[in-house]
Amino acid sequence: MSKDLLTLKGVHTHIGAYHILHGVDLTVPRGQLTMLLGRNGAGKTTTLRTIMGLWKASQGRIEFNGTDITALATPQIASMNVAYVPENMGIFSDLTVRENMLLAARGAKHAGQMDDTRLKWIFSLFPAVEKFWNHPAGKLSGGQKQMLAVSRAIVEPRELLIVDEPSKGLAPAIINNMIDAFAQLKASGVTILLVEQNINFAKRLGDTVAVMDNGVVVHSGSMKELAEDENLQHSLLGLAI
Amino acid sequence: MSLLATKDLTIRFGGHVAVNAVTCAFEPGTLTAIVGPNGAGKTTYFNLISGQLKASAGQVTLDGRDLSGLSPSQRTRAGLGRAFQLTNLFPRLSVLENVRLAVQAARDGAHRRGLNLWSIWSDHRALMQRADEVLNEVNMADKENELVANLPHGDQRKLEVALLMALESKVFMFDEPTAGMNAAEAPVILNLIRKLKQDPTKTILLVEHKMDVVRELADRIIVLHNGTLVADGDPATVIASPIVQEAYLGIAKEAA
Amino acid sequence: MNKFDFDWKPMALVPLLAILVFPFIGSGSTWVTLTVAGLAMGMIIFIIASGLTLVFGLMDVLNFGHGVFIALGAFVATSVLGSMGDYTSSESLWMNMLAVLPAMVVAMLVAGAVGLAFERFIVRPVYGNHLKQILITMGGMIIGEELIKVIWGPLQIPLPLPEGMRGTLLLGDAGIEKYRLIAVVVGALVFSVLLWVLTRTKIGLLIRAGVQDREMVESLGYRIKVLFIGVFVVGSALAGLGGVMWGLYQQNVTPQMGAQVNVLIFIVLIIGGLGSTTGALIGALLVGLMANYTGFLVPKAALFSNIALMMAILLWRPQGVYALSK
Amino acid sequence: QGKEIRIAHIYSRTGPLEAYGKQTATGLMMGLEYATGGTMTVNGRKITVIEKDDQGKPDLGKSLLAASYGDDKVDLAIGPTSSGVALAMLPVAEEYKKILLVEPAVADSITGEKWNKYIFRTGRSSSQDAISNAVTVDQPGTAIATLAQDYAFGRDGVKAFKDAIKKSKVVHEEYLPQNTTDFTAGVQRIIDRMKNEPGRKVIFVIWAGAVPPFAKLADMDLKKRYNIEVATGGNILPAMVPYNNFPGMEGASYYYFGFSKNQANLWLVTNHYTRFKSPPDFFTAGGFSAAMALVAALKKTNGDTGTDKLISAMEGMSFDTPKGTMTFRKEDHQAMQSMYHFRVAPGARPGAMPDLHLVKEIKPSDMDVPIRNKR
Amino acid sequence: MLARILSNDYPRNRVLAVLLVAILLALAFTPFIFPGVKALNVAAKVLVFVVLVASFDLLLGYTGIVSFAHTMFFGIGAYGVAIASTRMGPGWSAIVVGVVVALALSFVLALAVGLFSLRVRAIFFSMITLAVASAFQTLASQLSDITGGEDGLTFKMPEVLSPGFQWSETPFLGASLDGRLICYYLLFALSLLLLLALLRIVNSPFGRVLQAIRENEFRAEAIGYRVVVYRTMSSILSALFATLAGAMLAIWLRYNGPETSLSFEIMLDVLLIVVIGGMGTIYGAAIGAALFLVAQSYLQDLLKLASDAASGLPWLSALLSPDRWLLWLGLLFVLSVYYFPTGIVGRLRAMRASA
Ligand SMILES: Nc1ncnc2c1ncn2[C@@H]1O[C@H](COP(=O)(O)OP(=O)(O)OP(=O)(O)O)[C@@H](O)[C@H]1O
Ligand SMILES: Nc1ncnc2c1ncn2[C@@H]1O[C@H](COP(=O)(O)OP(=O)(O)OP(=O)(O)O)[C@@H](O)[C@H]1O
Ligand SMILES: [Mg+2]
Ligand SMILES: [Mg+2]
Repeated sequence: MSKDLLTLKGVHTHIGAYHILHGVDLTVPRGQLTMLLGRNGAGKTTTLRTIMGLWKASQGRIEFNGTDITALATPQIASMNVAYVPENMGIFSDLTVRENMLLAARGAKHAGQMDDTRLKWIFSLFPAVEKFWNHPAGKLSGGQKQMLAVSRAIVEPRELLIVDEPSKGLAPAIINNMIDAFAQLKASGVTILLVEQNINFAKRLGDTVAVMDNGVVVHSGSMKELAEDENLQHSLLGLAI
Repeated sequence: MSLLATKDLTIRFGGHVAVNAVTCAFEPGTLTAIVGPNGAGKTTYFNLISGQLKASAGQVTLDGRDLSGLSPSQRTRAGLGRAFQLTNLFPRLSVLENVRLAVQAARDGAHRRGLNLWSIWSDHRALMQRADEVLNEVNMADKENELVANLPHGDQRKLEVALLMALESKVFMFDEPTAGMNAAEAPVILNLIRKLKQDPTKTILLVEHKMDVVRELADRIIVLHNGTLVADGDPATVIASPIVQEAYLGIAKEAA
Repeated sequence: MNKFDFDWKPMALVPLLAILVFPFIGSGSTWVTLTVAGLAMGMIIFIIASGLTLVFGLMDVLNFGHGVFIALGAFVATSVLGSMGDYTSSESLWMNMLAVLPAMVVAMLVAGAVGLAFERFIVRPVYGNHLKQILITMGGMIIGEELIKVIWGPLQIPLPLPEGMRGTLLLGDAGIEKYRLIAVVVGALVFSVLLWVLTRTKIGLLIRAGVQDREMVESLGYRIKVLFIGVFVVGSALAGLGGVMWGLYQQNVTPQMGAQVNVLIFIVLIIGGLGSTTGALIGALLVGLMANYTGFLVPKAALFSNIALMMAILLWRPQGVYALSK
Repeated sequence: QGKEIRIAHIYSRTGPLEAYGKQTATGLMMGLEYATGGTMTVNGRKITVIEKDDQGKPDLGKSLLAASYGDDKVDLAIGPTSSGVALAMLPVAEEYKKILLVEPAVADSITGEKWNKYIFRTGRSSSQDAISNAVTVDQPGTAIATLAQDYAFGRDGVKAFKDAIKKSKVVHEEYLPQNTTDFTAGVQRIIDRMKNEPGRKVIFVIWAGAVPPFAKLADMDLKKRYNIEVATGGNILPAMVPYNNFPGMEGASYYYFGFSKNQANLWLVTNHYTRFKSPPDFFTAGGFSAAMALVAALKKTNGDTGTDKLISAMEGMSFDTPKGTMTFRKEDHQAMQSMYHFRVAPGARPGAMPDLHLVKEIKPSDMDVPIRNKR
Repeated sequence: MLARILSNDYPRNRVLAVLLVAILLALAFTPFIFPGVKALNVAAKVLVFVVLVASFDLLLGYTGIVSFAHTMFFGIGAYGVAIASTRMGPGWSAIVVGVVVALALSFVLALAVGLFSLRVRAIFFSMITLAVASAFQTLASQLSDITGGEDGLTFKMPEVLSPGFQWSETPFLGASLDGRLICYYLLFALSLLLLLALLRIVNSPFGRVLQAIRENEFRAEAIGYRVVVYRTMSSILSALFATLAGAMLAIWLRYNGPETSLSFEIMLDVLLIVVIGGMGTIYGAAIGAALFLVAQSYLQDLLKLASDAASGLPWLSALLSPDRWLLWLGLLFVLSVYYFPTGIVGRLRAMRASA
């Protein structure tokens, strides 16, 4: 078993006529939380979508757990025990919160079969999910939808969790809960790949970090190193903290 | 005199009271931040003001005029401008066309808004000129012929603001304008808001979860919690108040 | 929004309508004849519409070509039943069933198989785009009708009802055709199976979710493509079954018979609300009853009874009687 | 001389009446073959038939006819299948001053108010249909209810039928939308009206199109329950299959292959069997008759296709057809012809080929067909 | 000058411009370059359909409303002229009265349909219009005392527009100089005028708002446009133009019936032409109508040639039989969605963009 759960080597992605990713190299070490940072439009979301098979890599190789998944279809990738929270949250607004959760729980045939203790844990992190259990998800507020999206991804244990900007639109208190949640998941052995704009979030959770710009990874290393080096932060992310 | 005011504004969804008797007034030349936990009712409050939702009770007044019963479009024409939490533009039209539509909407009288069919014979160069001006103000003139769908996220948010400027609204309502923007991009939007703030005739309402932004921009903060207005005052006091510390910032850890 | 506050109002519409018209009809036996026949007709309509509740109601595919599968089912039935003269001419209902059941199965298989091709070449490129769906499925329908003409010829083909299913049962002075009772049984069966699958299994949820956000469903690990193909095939097969029932009812099949009921079944679905099997049943029953009542009371208006009914329902509930929130 | 005779045959090769149109075309070609003794020539002039598809669309038929006369320079035209198309075509014949031989469109107005002198018709008219049918049911003490589609064809049919009724009385007229599939309500209205009538009770059905009510009328067991009989006119063979549900039912038909024993019909039936493995149908006989009329006229003019010559040759002309001798009435150019009073064989089996017995040939002299045109 | 005529909306592609000019010239000189009754009939039908399709494009391409009731207004126009000419006798006053009454009726109906459209979802609206249109067609055939029922109405036009009117005995370049020719050029002028008017409308401030509504109805309302009003107005305008197209058809055919102007088949043709030509581009209507109608009119002739050529292969020749022309039309529907998702105009313009 290799050290890295997920590796991307020289991945290129085209969307229609646009060439978006220009040879992304990325490794996600097993059991760690990897942060993917970068300016708007750097290609983070595209990278995650390419991993999930939602865009097809036109060149390069993606390996998960030693298997080449570059050409696999999305459902196959997801079935290899991968959970994904997309940037637009992917809430099924016609369905109730309960039904949304049920679909994410692949093992359960009906709501009664979902893991109770795990649900309790999710409810304690995101009270809104419990409160609106039987409501159509489309009626939730922006932040509540975000909570539901993350809850869905963690309703069953997964080996790899890929999350695109989970803190967007969340109140500070809930962001704290979410940080706790990721910390607990990590402690239970889950590998996490996280895109985040919230730099505090990144600093508190990240083990390793990769920074993208213009469709390539321009820096990778440990989070600690980046957090301590303000110059590096400035040149990579264009901000002073 | 306050420009915009709400009195006992309330809405119920079934048994759930999303906004509960909120009474509040907003002065011209000020920026008021609205904060509160997720699901507190901030967006819903905006929806009630701009007319997207019908209030169960209470009223909204602008310049002393009661807006109850007016449609969203009528409220916009009365001077309420609103940007949306999720970007909401005309994706397959060009940047210039997007702004021009707002300019056209701002012109008084049915004639200008295109309803008078004789206007099909008239020239509409003036509309284009004004649209160009607005795009210059937000530094997007170079992208005027791009389709909005092809713009990066940040530019789309900028365009949202440009539309409000073109509408020449008196009240500007921003719902998390920087959501999903990183620390390097967000300042562009914030600068635009800052620029608007300098106009003493404009009233600005801002919903935002990033406390550093709120702290820097707001003249005043109001706090919604479970639909009720629970705090109102200058930024420092409100942020320090126990309700914000606990329910919102989660310092004492116990969230909605 | 709680699942316990059951929405009973639409259910009351059917008996309400029946009771309301009673004073206008006057004669009890006439009323019984009209009502029972109308309800049974509703069941037949439900059977031919049931496939579309899946394809249009759940998958949101505006399939104008649905009628072709109805016609196809009916034509297949003429071929199958035509070769089983001994069974169809028997007076025994059970012997007849031995002919009709295989006809149904073969019709469903053929329609399902054609549905598979239809999904692949006609529908797949246009998921999510109603306008293109209209155009391309229209094209599919024209092609299908023409191919039926190439295979079975342009002439109408008689599809006589097996002996044992003919005739009328008498309830006092009121009469009800036997075949309609058979349709009620088949309809009830289709309804219960559909309802069970859609509400008691995850399939219904998955389809509804897949229509809204295909990518997300795939990201959750479900093979939506296979699911959609499956649903489309089942929808087509149900249309094939509907074709057999409809053909036997008319005792006569033509290549255009599917296209002729297209509008009717769309109306039924709109009344019922997209995606609701129960709604579709209520819609079908209302349409069946309404046609008989207006046909009896004001025949001139019978032509518009469906449209008037649909308009009235939409003014009451713009999404149909049982709308999924949208 | 020697120049070919060009004829346009405009009919529904496609569209709702495709099946009818194709029969006419077969009949026409076979008729020409028979009438010319297989030479396809009259007086040394070869007959060329140009076929055109009006798709059942009046506007298309109209422009096809104009193009036939104008661009293709045909000498005369035959067709079309549908009455609507025919009515749209009539003025074109007048504009181009060329003959249009109508077959098999039935509307009375073709040889009635919309008629012009270039129009001839070999097909039967609605009146001929209605009158012959009236002859078959018209008995003293009979109460009749009509069941017809609610549009011009149905209403005119009922009107003509009523005009022709002498001894019985029509007690109820039921009109249903053209695309009706559930007949319960309409029939219930008829039952409510008729169940207390004394004497013989008949529902007379005038229905065109794919979904005739016979099967459903049969399933309602009206005879058993209320002693109500059903009667209707003839049709193409597949449409008459449901008639077998009513053994003994009577009506009048334009054609049934077994009824006529003349030379032409025998030739038609035998040759049709050998070529198509089926008996000739309704419209095959029509096309055949049109061809025979045409050849008879051309023979009379010695192959001259001048319009005026042809008109004077055809007015009052008698000619042989599979249905016996027909005569173009001088006044309105309608072919006067026999109709057949039929009875469904007592032992008819539902679902099988329609089995009709001839009761009586209704001769032209038995029918008083009114002249409706203004000449 | 040209800019003003074309309302600043140029073809924006050289091939497209050439194509348009070619169609314009071909239509202008049809009677002389393509002599014969059939060619003239096809050209006249193109003229009528250009207007009909462009008016539908205003609704579908620019406002984003899918309505199947468009032929209803087409039919009203045709019946207006037909009924007035039948009742009042041939003459210009009959035409004027017919057109005016038809426009008024269309106005009222379009207003009602337009207002109803706002209560229900878009696809529901389409299905409702489908039902209404089919009911209207049945109604037209039932009211046979007025409309002539299934058989329709055959009537005469004023003397100058009739084939009987010869203003010169000697044919010019193979075309006989008669009333038909005058009638053709009347249609030509009307068609051009109405097309340019539609171009004006879609490029006016009003037209821009329609596009905004198509793109994002919610936001259009939010920036101050009352969607109801614009939608209704667009429905009415497009209905009025369709009515005029119907009147043109009746004037040309001197016949009208339910099949001719109300049938669902025409609706489908219109829909297909809009898509083939390119939605949301008035020019697409012109190109689509010309190509489609010419193809449709000669499809059966073409198939006959093909099936004769394939007579060696019985099954192929059966499929190619002219009687199966609908099969090929159906295939055209399918292929056009596959290969012309943005229509001819969209295709051509995209070529320029990527070149
Ligand atoms: N569907 C698309 N078609 C064309 N270009 C696209 C599409 N989606 C994304 N892009 C472009 O690809 C580039 C990378 O986008 P991506 O969404 O991956 O960036 P990101 O790093 O996730 O940015 P953000 O922080 O704003 O979410 C951007 O320039 C964007 O404009
Ligand atoms: N149409 C609706 N029907 C039912 N409930 C609704 C509806 N709209 C909003 N709600 C409920 O009202 C509450 C307030 O929602 P709102 O969107 O105003 O929150 P918010 O303060 O903007 O939150 P966020 O910060 O997450 O955007 C939520 O609990 C939401 O579920
Ligand atoms: Mg992103
Ligand atoms: Mg909000």
